[in-house]
Formats: sequence, C-alpha cells, structure tokens
Amino acid sequence: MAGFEFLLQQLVTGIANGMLITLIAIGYTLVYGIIEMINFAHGDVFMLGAFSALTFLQLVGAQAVRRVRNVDQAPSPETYLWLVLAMILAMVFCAALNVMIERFAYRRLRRGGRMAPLISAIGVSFMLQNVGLYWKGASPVNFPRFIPQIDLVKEIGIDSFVRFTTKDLFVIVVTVPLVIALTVFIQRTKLGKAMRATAQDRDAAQLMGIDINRTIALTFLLGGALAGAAGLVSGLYNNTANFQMGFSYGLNSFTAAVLGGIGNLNGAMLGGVFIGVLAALSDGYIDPRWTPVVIFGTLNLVLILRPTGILGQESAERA
Amino acid sequence: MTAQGAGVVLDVTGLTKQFGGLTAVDAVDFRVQERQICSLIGPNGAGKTTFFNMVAGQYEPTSGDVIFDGRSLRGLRPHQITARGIGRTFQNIRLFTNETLLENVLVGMHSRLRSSPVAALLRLPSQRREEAEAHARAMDLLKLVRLDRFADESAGNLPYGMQRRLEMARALASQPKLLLLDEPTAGMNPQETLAMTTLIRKVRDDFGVAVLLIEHDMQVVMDLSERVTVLNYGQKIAEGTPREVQRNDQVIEAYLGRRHKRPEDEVAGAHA
Amino acid sequence: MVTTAAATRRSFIGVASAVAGTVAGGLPAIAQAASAAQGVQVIKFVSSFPMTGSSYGQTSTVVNAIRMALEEADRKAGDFVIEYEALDDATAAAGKWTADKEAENANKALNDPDVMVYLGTFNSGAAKVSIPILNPSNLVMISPANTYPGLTKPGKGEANEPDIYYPNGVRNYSRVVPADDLQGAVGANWAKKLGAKTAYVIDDTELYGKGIADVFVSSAAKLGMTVAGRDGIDGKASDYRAVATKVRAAKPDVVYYGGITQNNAGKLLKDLRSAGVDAPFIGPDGIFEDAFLKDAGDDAEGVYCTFGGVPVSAYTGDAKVFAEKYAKLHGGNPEAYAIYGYEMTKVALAAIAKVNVKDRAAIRDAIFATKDFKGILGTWSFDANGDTTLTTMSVNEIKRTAEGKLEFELIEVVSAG
Amino acid sequence: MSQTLAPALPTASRQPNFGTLARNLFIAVVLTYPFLDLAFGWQALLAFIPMMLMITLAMGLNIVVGYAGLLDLGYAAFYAIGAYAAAFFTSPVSPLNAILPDSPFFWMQDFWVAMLLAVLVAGLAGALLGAPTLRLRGDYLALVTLGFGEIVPRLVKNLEPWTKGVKGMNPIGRPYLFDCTFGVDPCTIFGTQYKLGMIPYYYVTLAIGALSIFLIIRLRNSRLGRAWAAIRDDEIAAQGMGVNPVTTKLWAFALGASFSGATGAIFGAYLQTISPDQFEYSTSVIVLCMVILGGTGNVWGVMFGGLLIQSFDRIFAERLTGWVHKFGAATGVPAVATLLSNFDLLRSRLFIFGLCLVLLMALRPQGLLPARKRRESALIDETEEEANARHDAAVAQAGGPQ
Repeated sequence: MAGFEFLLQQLVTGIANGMLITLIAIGYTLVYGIIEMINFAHGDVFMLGAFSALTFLQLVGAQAVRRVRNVDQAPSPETYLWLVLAMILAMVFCAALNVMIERFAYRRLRRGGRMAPLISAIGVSFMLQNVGLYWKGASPVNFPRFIPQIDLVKEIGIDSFVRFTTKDLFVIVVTVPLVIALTVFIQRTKLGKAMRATAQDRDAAQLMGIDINRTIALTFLLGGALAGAAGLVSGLYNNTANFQMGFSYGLNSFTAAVLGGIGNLNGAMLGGVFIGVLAALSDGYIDPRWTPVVIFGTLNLVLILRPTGILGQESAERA
Repeated sequence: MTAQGAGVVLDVTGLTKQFGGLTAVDAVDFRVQERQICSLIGPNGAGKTTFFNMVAGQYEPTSGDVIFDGRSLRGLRPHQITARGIGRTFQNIRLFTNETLLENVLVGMHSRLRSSPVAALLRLPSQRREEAEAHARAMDLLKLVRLDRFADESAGNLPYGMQRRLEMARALASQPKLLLLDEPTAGMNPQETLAMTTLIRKVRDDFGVAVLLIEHDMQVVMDLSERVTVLNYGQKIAEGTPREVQRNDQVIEAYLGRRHKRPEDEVAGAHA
Repeated sequence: MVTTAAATRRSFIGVASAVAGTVAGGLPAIAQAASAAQGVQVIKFVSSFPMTGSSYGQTSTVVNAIRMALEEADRKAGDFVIEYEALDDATAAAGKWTADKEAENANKALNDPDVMVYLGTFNSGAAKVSIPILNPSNLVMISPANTYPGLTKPGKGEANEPDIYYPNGVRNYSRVVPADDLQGAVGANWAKKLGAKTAYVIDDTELYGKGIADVFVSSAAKLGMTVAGRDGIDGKASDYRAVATKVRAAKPDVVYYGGITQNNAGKLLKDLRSAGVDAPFIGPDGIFEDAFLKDAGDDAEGVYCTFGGVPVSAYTGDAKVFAEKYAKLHGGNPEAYAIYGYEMTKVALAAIAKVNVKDRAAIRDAIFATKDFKGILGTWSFDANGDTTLTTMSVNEIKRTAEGKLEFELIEVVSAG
Repeated sequence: MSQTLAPALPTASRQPNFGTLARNLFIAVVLTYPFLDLAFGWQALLAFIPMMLMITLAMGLNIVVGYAGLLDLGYAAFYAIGAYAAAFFTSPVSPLNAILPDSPFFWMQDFWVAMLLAVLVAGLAGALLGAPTLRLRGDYLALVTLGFGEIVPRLVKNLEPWTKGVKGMNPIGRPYLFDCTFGVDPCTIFGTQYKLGMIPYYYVTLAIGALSIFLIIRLRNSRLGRAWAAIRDDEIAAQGMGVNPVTTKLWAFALGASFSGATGAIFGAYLQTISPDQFEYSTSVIVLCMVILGGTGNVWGVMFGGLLIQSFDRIFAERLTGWVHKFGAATGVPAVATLLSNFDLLRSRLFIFGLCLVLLMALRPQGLLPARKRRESALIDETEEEANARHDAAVAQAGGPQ
C-alpha cells in the first residue's frame, strides 16, 4: 500500500467529517454573528436532533423501513421517503427547540453584557444533556444503518486502498446544498437582508423598521434546523448517538467557526473541513491520543498569527 | 527644542493619514506654543479627530512626524504618549462607567504612579504614601471640576454635563503639558458651555498646560482660542488668530459651501 | 472610625462566645443521643459509587443487588440490625466520579461510628483516594468492580504500590473481582488461541482501559505475538475512521480494545468494520454489558469479551436464582457487576455474624479471614492481599440467537490463576 | 471624604448594625465550623474543604474575568499546573525525586516551599499563555483559553514517563505545622496528641481562601486594580489615560493563575492523589459559573455564588430526593406519598442545576451581588440644580463674560 493512498484515504475521511462539522458550525456562526454570543447549548441541540430522528425511525422502523443489514444492499425507495421525513422532523424539532431556548433563556439577557447569556447557555446545555440522558440512557446507542455503504472506487473498477463509499458521498450531497441554500437565503431574500442588517448594527436595523426579535428568532431557527439536519446526517453516517456527543461535536464545530472567522459562512465551511482533515491526519500519522492537542495547538497558532480567523475580515460578508 | 524655539510644545510636520484610498489628513503642519489655547476647526469629516488620534497615538500616521516636547512621538503606543505628557478627552465621552468618580481620576494618574503590584500586595509604606497622596490629589481635581461631593458615585450615573467635567479632571490627572479636548462643550446648554469655557481657561492658567481643542461652537472657539487652525478635506486651509480666520474667504467658503450638514450652528457662531 | 472598630470587635466577641457556648452545650447533648442509640445495636453499610452521569446504568444495578442481599438476610447479621446508605461519589457538575467527592464520602463513613463496612469503590481511581483515608481507622472496604492491579498486588503497579495505600501497614481493602492482570492475560491467550500472530491494541486512555491494554501487550509479547500498532482513542471523539484506516493498513490478525462501552467502544467497532477490517475484535469486561450490544448493533456479532466470572446467561445454581429474582424485582437483567455487589454484601454479613461485635478492626479481620466461602460465584477465599482466589475467567462471544437477538454466549471458561 | 454622601442615604445609621451582626455571626460560624459539625453530626466538613478550594479558585478567576474582563474558559489548566507542580516537588513518584533529595535544592521538597513554587509556576504559565493571546478579541481569547484547558490535561495524560499518565501521582507531600502533619493522626501539638482528622485541612484551606480574598481586595484597590477595571470598561480610554494594556492583562493572567497554583497544591495534598481527569473542562466551566453567578468583579459576590453552586451540587442536590420523600410522607395523603416516594431526583441533578443557572441569570443578569450597585440616579437628579447654581456662582466669581 502506497503512502499516498493512505494519505488520500485520510483526506476523504477528514473532508466527510468536516462537512458534518460545518453544518453545526454554521449554527454557532449565525448566532455569534447576530448577537455576539457563544451558544454553548448548540451542540446539545444537535444531539437531541440525532435522538429525535432516531426515535422517529425506531417508531416507524418496524413497519415501514427495511434496515440495510447487508452493507452493500440498496434500500427500497420508501426508505428514502422515511429518511426525508425524519430529516424534516429533526429539523423542525431542533428549530423549534432553538427558538424556544432563545425566547426563554437568552432574549431577556440580550442587553445584559456578555457573561449572563454565556452562563444561561451553559445552564441550557446541562438541561439538554440531562434530557438526552433520560431519553436514550447513559451509554451510546446504535443508530441503524439506512444508507448503504458501497465502495464507489471499487464500483468504477479501480482496485485501490482508498475507499470512497456512498456514505461519504451522502454526507457531502446533503451538506453542500444546505450550505448553498442558506447562503442564497441570506444574500438574496428580504429576511436574509434583515439578518445581515441586524448583525451589522442592531439599533440602526431597528430604526429601519426591522423586527429585531423576529430576526434573531429566525437566526436561531435556521441554526437549529441545520443542527437537526446534522443530527440525522451524523446518525446515518456514524451509526451511533449518545447524550454527550453534543460536547465533542460542539467543541470541534465552534473551533471550526472561529478558525474560519466567526460570523462568516464560507469561513465555517473552510474551518470545518480544516478541522476534519487535521483530525484525520493527526489520528492517522501521529496517535489519536494527541489529536486534541494538535487541533487546539493549531487553533491557537492560527489565532495568534491571524487574530480574526482565516476569513475573518471586515470585508467578509457577515451573516 | 532648540531648533523649534523655546516655546513650542507640539510641532507637527507633514502629518498624513490614509485609510485605503482616502486621505483623511493630508500633510498638515501644526504648532502649539506653551500655555497656548489652540483650536482645530472644520466641517464634519474634515479630519480633526483623525488628527487628534494620530497625536494621541491611537492611529499610526501614514507619514509625517509629531514632535512633542522636543522628541518625536512616532512609534509610541497611546499609553506611552500619555506618560510623555499629553492628556486627552474623547468626542463621545469615554468614562469608566462602572467605577466611581474618584477611581476614574485615579486611573488618569496611572502613568504618574510607580508602585508595583507586589508593593500593593504587601502594602509597603511607599505604596501607602503614594496612594494617600494620589487620593488627595484626585479629590483636589474633583473639587476643581466641582464634582467632589459625588466622589464615591458611579461615573455612569452622572448626567451628561458632569461627565464632560469628570473627563476633564481625569485628563488633568496625568499631569499633562498638553491637553487635547475633543469637542468639550458638545451637547451642552449655554450655561454649561460657559462654565466649561471658564474651566478650560482656569486650567490653563492654574496648571500651565497648553490646550488643543476641537470645537464646533464658534463662540467657544472665539472666546478661548489664541490661535485657530482650520481643516477641510484633511488639508489645512487657514491658520491664525480667531479674527484672521473669521475673515478668511476659504474658511467661509468651506463652511457655507457644498454639502454641509449643520451650517446654521457655525454661521451663528461665526457672526458672534 | 475608632468607635466602629471597637463596636465591631465587641459584637464579634459576643457572637463568637455565643457560638462557642452552643458548641459546648451541644456536645453533651450529642453524647446523650449517642448513648441512647447504643441500645439499638445498629451497624451501617455505606456504598460509594458514581450515581450521577454515565455510570448510573451499572451502579444502580449494583446498589439494587446490595439491597437484595440485605433484604434476604432480613437486614440482620448476628445481633445487629444492618442499615445501608448509598453515597454518590459523582457531582452533577463533573458528571462522573470526582476525587474530592470520594474523599468526602470516605470521611463521612470514617466519622460515623456506626459504619462498619465501606462498599466501594466502582472506579479504581476512586479507590486510590479512599483506601488511605479509611486504612488508619481499620474500616474495611470491599469493591465489586475495581480491577486496577496496583491497588493490592505488589509489583503489578508503580514501585510504591500497593503499600502506599496502607499507611498503618494492615490491609483493609478487598475486592471480589479478579484484577486486570489476570484478565489482560486471558485476552492475550485467547488471541493466541485464535491463531493470531499480530495484534492491534487500542485503549480509551483511562486508568482501567489503558491498564488492561498494557497487560495485554506484555502478555502478547510473552506469547510470541507482535503488536502491529497501539493507539489511544478519546472516548468523547465523534469518529474513529482515521484510526480504522490505520488498522486496515496494518492488517493485524486481531484487534484488542482496552476500555469501556461508554468510551465509544461500539463506534470504534463499527468504524473498523465499515473500513473493511474483519479481524476478530476482543475486549475486556468493560464492554461486557447489554449497553455494548445496544451500541454496537449488528456489528457486535462475533466480538469476544473476557470477563472475570461467567455471563448472566450462563449462570447456574444460586447465580441463576439470583438473576431470576433480580429480573423479577427490577424488571431487567442485572448488569455484569451486580452479582459482585450481591456477593460482597453476603461476605460482609457472614463476617459480622461470625464475630458478632461492632468493632471495625474485628470485622475487617473477619472479612479478610473469609475462607472457602460458598457464595453464588462459587467457593472462594480472600488471599492476604484482599484479592479473591476466584480466578475463573470466561471468554464470551456475541452471537445471534434463533430469534435474531444478539447475546453474550459463554464459549470457554479458563482458570487464570 | 465619604461623609459627603451620608446625608442622602436613608437610615444609614441603622443598617450596619444588623449587617455587622450577620457578618460576625458568619465569621464565627466559619471559624468554629469543624467543631459545630462534630457537635451536631452534620457530616459536611469534607464537603466544605473542596467547596472552599473551588471558591478560592473562583477568586483567582475573578481577577481575569471579573476585574480585567478577559473571558477564560480553561482556568482548570492552571489548577492542574499548580497541583502537578507541587506534586513534582513533593511526590516520591515524581521524576524530580531522583535528583532533588541529594541536591542542594532538597528544601524544595518541603510542602510549604513546594506550594510557593507551585504559585510561581502557575503564575508563569499564566503569563506565558497570556503573552501571545493579548491581541485577540474577547471571544477569540475565550476559545484559545478553552483550547489551552483541553491541551494541558492531555499533555499530562500523554507524557506518562514524567507525570505517570492516567494513573496519576500519589502520594503527595502533606502540609504540616510544628509537629503536626495534616491528615495523619494522631497529631502532636506542643507535646499533646490529638485526633484531628481532616480538620487541619479545613483551616489551612480557610486560611488560604481568606488570604486570597485579603490580597485580592488589596490588588483591587491599587494602581493595577484600577487599571484592570479601566481596561475592562474601555480599553481605548484606558490607553489614553496611560494604562499599558499589555502588561496590565499579563498581570491579570499571571496573578489569576497563581491563585490556582496554591489551590492546586492544597487540593493535591488533601486528596493525596492527582490525575489528569480531575482538571477537565467541567471544572473550568463550574468555576466560571461561580464567578459570574455571584456577580463578576465583586469578591463577596463570587464567594456567595461559589457557596451557592457548590452547596447545591454537593449538599442540597444529594439530599433533595430524601426531602421530597419526607415531604410526601408528611402530607399524610397516601397517593401523594407513593407518588413522591417514586421520585428519584438523582438522575435529574444536571437538569435542576442547569435550570437554576438559567433562572438565576434571568432574574439577576448582573449576578447576585453585582460589582457596584448602580443606584437609581435619583440622588444626582436631585442635586443637579444645586450643582448648576454652584456653577453659576463659580462663573460669576471668575468674572466670565456675560
């Protein structure tokens, strides 16, 4: 096996993971961009998104969905229908949850300095984790296979160490359109413009007749919906879920958001892929026990050299 | 000091600041004599505050030099410039709103106090003496601006006019040779304005400082200034005594001319 | 100023003397209360397990088993009434056991004159904290779950272990589970038996997991196997695909995992399988639980687990009765450590009945003197170190039953002694 | 000078008496607590030792977060550095133990010396972390500190030859006073033997905590303390007043970290074993919650917030289930009693804890005891006219143009 193929395989892993991180990172970046607050509970919203999708699929699973027991067996069309439904459900659930969190835990603290919302967010994060603990127990739970795992490299007739499976493809196919759709939404629609205006200058936006509360709620709604989508994608991709997954994914995603330049959508994507690839390379070439050191060491280095993140510029579009 | 003549505190030569393609201050030469009250005027956006920020070290000049007290200030950080002897106030009052009035003035003394944190932890006699003197002097300054009775109140609780006066006391606390005042009477009623003018003159007389102020209120400018400099579009268009400047055609043109936001104020002032 | 200071001082003295008076007054009152209680002859057991956070699934079944054992004895031993309190050595803030909470529990037990037996701990790290606290007061400890060898066995841990835990020189800590040095070796033996020449070893970078993986590595070397790679995973990480790729490239004959289910063992297994690593997966008792089956899903099939004892499904005789009774009372099978909780309670009750005095040293000695105890685990004794002589180990394989359910199935019982 | 405010404050003379009494009662209880605990059998002494350590930690963090306004999410890293530094000097399993005893530096193995060294090492670590991060804006800084907090425990875990990895280091040198070694009974004090248990640790922790508060108050009212406040309120204005932001922030990091050095040393000695998992992210977050909940920047607020969180986590939450059951039984209604006796709040601890944080922030966003109460400015409105009159007089006196 050539060293190059090993590297390529790690890159594939890193990019697919990075896409997932991006979906969650966007939630951090949107919220930070508009109210300058690190939403510590966001990772846990993602976790509950995965749980809600799992519960839904388990409920309907027995009757309607045939699991893919054999790894390269293609699922029936109605399975995809159920998956789309599960995705919509997880998105709606997380969006609603996120909006509720904003309404009850953050809104009244908006003018209260930076610290109060932070603590409130930590409190919400604890609560959501406890809900997760009740919901699915303390140990990780299996998230059944619905997406077939067919090695596309082998399918096109190349015999290689590198595997690029339908699962990896699935993550990219779901994530990229979502990110593009969001970018278009923010750039082109009236609501998106309201969000950008609010992010720029809340008071001025208010004077221009923008309903600040609604705009901020919308931001949480979008971030929550993406977290819900990420929950399902993570479940289907990783085939596991546990009540603490919000922390590790949240930490990586927040890191990605900052690394890319917080408040910047492209930055979130760049940061996400960067973190994913970095983690895969460190796992592959050093030792996974050093990976967090490598990730945070790099992060600190990048921030010290470029204090506003890779794409964090005044000129960059702020969502 | 020798080359500039004995009385010059601030000597600015060819000071320029560019933001991207925009030249905010364009090759301005400028002098302030000891114990002189100078005004910097000009329409909005003329580059007055940018000029101030370069002198105070907040902005790095694109080119040109600032000589203060015989030595160049280039490359110095704002706190070092304060230590050299330039005190300042801000256009949109920047007090430490959570601190008391007394503490605000004490922060102003920062560069004049010497005690190390270790001395503070051990409360060495030298540190205690220094603190006691600093408190006494701070109270004196508060008395000067007639705020001594609110010494233990949060600065954020003060009404606007008093905040301006507190900022003045805080700037004086650093024992400056030159005081930069950015619109000291902005937003004040005539009575308060009058009191501020009196205060500025008193400060100059009692402390022997030179004062450089940006001001929109022409009456204040005419009353106070011994010398007036006019900026427009970043360039110096006139300089001289208030009377000279008042008669300068270019100045009248700049004020009455195109796209000026609030001409009435200045016009009213100019006729006073 | 001066008057204020004086007044302050005066009122402070007043308050201080009032408090002192209360203390002085309180002491005899407490003494009376204590002497009144003397007539009731109560002996108290306390347990200290993490009851908050991810260990709850395991620890709650251990506590249930302790209660069962006590109920069966009618809460009596000798002339004494037994009381039991389950302490939590976890805090909500940490979500797992914390050293300071364990120290607090140990001292609480220490200071309560009725406490004669300390049932714990669940985590070996916690035992490191509480053994030296309890040792000087002769309060006996029995653990249902600590497997770190250095707690009892000289030469198996650091140079100063285990003596460092026993400042008064007399052992007070015992455990009813076999330690990791036995289990790691059993794992290596099994790998050898599967015909493996190379093994890839992965641990969860925690005391238990890393310890047992280290034992596996040294045992494997002795058996002539080579270690193709060694990695430590972060139990909170979201995915192990990159590690799986590494394993795939190393082409080992077996993969050994030292760690617990809660550190994402199932996810690791799934990533290995989906990367195309088909080598047998061997793990220790940390994954020998239903939770692992729930986590690993279909990929669990074919996984080997070693365990100090036999699985619930293979229980016979008393153990079977215990499991059935437990299932009836609590609606669900006991987890793997529950039976040890039950057994250690029985041992403690038997020792108290034998000496029939309320004295910590006597009860400690009686427990350490346990010989040929006929319990539900079999007939066993404590050795001088406080370790069980029971060295029955089992190798289990996860198999699919006729109904399509995954279950642990006993495939071999070995004596590791 | 403060008498100027006195007339405006209503019932100023009556208030302090009650306050002094309460304060003295509090101090008296704290000083005699181990004996009260013994006398009444509360069994909470050992909960108070880690509690006080956490509060001392919060005091140190308060310098960074409360005074200087720098959000630090990885404070536990310094705590770890302090604990490990002390262990390195005093533990027989430490790599230094191979060289120290026979070197001219043997005195470093003394616990108190080691504690001071731990303070220095932690302070130095604080400055080293602080130096490169000073250019960062608030939340970026938070992330870098968070990263640092993740890195340090991993380093400890991975550098096994020196730190003993996940096994941790034990035993650790114990503090002592005269002939009494803490935590080892019997204790000899002036020739008499006592059984003191953990009581000496209570007092040494209390002393360290009290000393911290004392020193922090001194710092707060010094040139540096004022500079911190100025930087926090308005960095640009502070620079304009001659405050050097770089050194001011570095001092905050270094001094804040040094408090955790002392705390870490005592913590290690108290537990006699330290391992990397005692210093994880959750510790940083809880200490931060303590600082903010009580009221950032106010020493007493931080103490109060710390007491509240810690006693909730360690005492209240654990006994809550029992209370609910008792309450059920006390109602006398069988249905309620059965219902409540099935209640097990143990698994909801995290939820309740989180809910309390959210509610407290919603009710008191500035913390329970904010740094300085912004009195409604009725006082100043009242006197503004008066002040104006004084101004007119001043103007007239100066003979201004009119």
